Amino acid sequence: MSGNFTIEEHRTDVLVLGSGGAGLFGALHAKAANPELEVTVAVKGLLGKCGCTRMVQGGYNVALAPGDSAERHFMDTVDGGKWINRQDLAWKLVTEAQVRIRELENELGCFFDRNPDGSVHQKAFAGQTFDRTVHKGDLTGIEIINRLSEQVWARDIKRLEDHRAVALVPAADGSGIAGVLMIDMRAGTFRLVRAAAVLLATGGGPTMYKYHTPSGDKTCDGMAMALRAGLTLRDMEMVQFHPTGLIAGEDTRITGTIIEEGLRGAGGYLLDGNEERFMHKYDERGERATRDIVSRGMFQEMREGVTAKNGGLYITMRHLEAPLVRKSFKGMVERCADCGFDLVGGLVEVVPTAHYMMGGLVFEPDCTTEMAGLYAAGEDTGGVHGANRLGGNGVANSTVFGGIAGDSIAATIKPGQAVPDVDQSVIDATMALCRQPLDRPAGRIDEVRTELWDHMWDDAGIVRDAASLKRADAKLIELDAQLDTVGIAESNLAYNLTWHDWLNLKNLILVSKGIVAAATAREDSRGAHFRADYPEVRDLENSTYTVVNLKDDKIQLGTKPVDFSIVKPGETLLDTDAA
Amino acid sequence: MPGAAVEAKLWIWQRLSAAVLGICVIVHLAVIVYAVQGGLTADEIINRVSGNLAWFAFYSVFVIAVAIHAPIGVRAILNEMTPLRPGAVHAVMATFCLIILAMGFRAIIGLYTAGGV
Amino acid sequence: MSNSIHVSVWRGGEQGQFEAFDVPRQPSQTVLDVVTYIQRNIDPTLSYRFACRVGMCGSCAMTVNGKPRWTCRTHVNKVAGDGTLEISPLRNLKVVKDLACDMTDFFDKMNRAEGKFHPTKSRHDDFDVVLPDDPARKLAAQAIECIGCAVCYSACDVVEWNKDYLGPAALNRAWTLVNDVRDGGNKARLTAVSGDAGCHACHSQQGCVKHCPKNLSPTFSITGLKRATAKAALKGEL
Amino acid sequence: MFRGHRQHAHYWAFALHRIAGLLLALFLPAHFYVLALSIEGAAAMDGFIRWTDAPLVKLAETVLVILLAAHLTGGLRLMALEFIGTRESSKAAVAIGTGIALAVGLMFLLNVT
Repeated sequence: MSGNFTIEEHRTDVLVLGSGGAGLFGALHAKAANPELEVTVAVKGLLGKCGCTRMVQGGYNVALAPGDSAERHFMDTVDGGKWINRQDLAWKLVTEAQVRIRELENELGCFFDRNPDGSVHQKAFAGQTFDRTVHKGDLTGIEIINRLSEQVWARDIKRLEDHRAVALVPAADGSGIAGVLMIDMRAGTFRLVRAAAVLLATGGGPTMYKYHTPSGDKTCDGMAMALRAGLTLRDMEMVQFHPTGLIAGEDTRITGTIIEEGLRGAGGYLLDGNEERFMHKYDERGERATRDIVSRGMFQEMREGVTAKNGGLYITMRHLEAPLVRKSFKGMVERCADCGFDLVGGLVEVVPTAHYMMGGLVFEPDCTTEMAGLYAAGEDTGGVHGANRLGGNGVANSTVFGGIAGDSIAATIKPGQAVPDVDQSVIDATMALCRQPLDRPAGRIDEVRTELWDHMWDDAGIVRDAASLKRADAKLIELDAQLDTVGIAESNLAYNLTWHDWLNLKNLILVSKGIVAAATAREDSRGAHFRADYPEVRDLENSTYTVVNLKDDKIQLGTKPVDFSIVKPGETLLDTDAA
Repeated sequence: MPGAAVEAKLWIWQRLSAAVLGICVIVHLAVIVYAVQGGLTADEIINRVSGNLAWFAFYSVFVIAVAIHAPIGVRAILNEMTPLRPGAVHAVMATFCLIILAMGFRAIIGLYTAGGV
Repeated sequence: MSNSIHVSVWRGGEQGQFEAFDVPRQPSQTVLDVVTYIQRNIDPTLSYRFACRVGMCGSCAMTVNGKPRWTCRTHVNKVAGDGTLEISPLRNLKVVKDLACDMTDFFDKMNRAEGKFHPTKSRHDDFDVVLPDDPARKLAAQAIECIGCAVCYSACDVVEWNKDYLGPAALNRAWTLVNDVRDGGNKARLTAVSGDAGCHACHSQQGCVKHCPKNLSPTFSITGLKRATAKAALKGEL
Repeated sequence: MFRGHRQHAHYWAFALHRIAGLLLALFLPAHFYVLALSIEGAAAMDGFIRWTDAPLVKLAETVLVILLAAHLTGGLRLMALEFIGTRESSKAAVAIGTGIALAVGLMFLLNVT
């Protein structure tokens, strides 16, 4: 078996992990700033196809129109983030987005919807005081990623597709990063890519929850690698849930994927298992209440047990005019029909679904991190969105900071510059970790996955309290140990999905521990984080944020005061008369 | 890229000749259907065409259009479905074009001059 | 409805064979779910590719009962009326293993067709005014929503017969750019899409149109390219 | 021949168009040859040759007329797609084309016999 573990070595100047908006922008910017740099993009699947930028339906928040301003966008972002955002990052987001959107339109050729007069259309999106979301119908992400991918294909940018990163490898002398250990998934072999700079842009993806929206390849790999490398993550308790995800039964991949919010906006009803409305019990706005309130209301109903056959609730449009529904929500109607549901005249079973991780690696506005040579951007990072992310700020975040990372890298790294020697102990330890299941008889890792999903959902999800988090913590330790006893059947490791499922679970359990620790530490309710035992926002003026890192295989927890570097709670950047 | 222009021009010729052939074929079919009433004979054909400049011109156009159209079409088939190299296909098709022209005009001239014109 | 599906799944690479599985039938079950079930519950060594699960990424296309389809959005009832499924990798792409393909050629051809934007302005300029009703914009809009799933590429016989043929998706993308007033690359693009590897190889068999899960019409785009390249050829611009 | 991805009207239309075109191209030299020969023969013998009386020739000519009509209507399908820009992959057009081809052939057959 050891024959499978010869390591191939590969050297590049810049290694980008991930091919979503952040990764591809990083690669393009680095290459544009210095064409002499050898840039390599490594991705767990195919370039441009993995990750969630592609799945963006809503659009791209940016202040463009007269009457709107970066200040207003900033205030909406910080207000939505319940004041724990790192403000210099949020400011970078809103100002740089104004440049990035023009880059997307003018240099990449993105096809954004227009007003009848030919100007760019900006639609309304929840939680914002101005209609500022630039979009391409409800398929904005596909447009952005397609245009990015074709520019990458056109350039001399190396691609390592079907390559998953398993460790950030530091330099032997401790001077910073020296490369990344990867698995060439097609061959089932290890590959060490030595690089002067690494951009961590693998995306987050809260797929440890039973119901989740992200792309199936996303399993918090970046955050797990960062933790193992001793780096600090922040705001990990902040996991955003979308109120309506599809639920289609056991073993269905489509379960968890988003049923558009617009349906509730257009008058759709949420019904319990007895086909009765319930949302007015929780909020006078009923189904049109904000995401977090609707999610909690639904979660409560489900706990009370009046559910539909798969344990979820129903959304229905059947009381509305059928042709109108068919026309306004064509994509959704078709999607539901393809998996056997009638969105126009029937009931579609839905459930709140884990959507986005606001937390992630601590990073600077220039995308540098505590580890020299390691840069980070996108959902792998934390601090931009605070406690809650506005719809439309996600793709802005990944593209803005991806581009900045590329610029920073090109400003620092010289083509062909010497890469320090790697710390062999990290490589050995990581290989041992990855090989763990291969020496054991085959077992069912599915049971571990199901348990992880259930326990994170029940105890560390939409509603948490000290007791549930304690249960979750204990369960995670147990599951980690259980996973370590499960073997992988196959001696042929080429494109062995089950091996990768095992590695995915390993990462998800580790990052889940971070979530649970951070959620335990935050004893108030903010944004996406709701503690049943502390249901109020507490002490806004002295807000803190949580940080976690890994030491001797244990999660270390800390809290730090938020630096209100631009604006304090209760203040605004806006001219209050005009506002 | 000269290949690009060649293909684009062949496409134009193919469609132009097709348009011409479309008309020619309809006339041709109509004449055949009309002519075969009571049986098709060489005499009948000769009587119609011999010495008739209009028919001579019609069939000349017909043959030229076919000589353009058919080789371009067969060329695509050979390129796609046989291992022949593009150069060889080109040569074969040029020859095919000349053969059609030669044999076609031999027949037309034969008809036109038949009956001792 | 019988309560199980008899599934034949391709195993191996370019060379391989079908292997039979019985999968329990569920009310909401797509072909991707069937494949997932096999990997999770029957044979953990089965390889296949998927990402988004909802028809956005175009990773999970396979040949299902002889036809190329996106498997994440293909309900079993739609294709397995008689309770049997035959699942194999997409045609016309290299097979990595079992049901997973290598899409490199497909992506490369997108590039060779100049299927990329050639900017005429920069990030420091403002947005172009583009009327949504402009005929060219509408033509581009009709063809833009390709997810790059390679179903058309797999459905096309010309791709099989002519290894250099750029294929429906790449040519379709080129057509959207030909109609994009903001783009400055048409001279090179029309040359790139002309020729026997380009639009002129298409015979309007319309397998692409028939099978495109997004209901696009690459054939229509390709005929547009034929007209556009013809004009360019007559002007001596190719 | 008609594998899964080929099971639709436009593929059949393409196949018919191509087969008809190829057979016509192969037939052309023969057609010219027979024509030239019979004319020479007619002139030489100064009498008429009822060459369509031979059953084999009759059958061949009928098939050719059908092929000609099929190739013509198939060509019209292509030109409609390429120049009118018909987006709908209309099966009706294909069916009508095939229908016309058969009708013309039948007409020819009836007249000949």
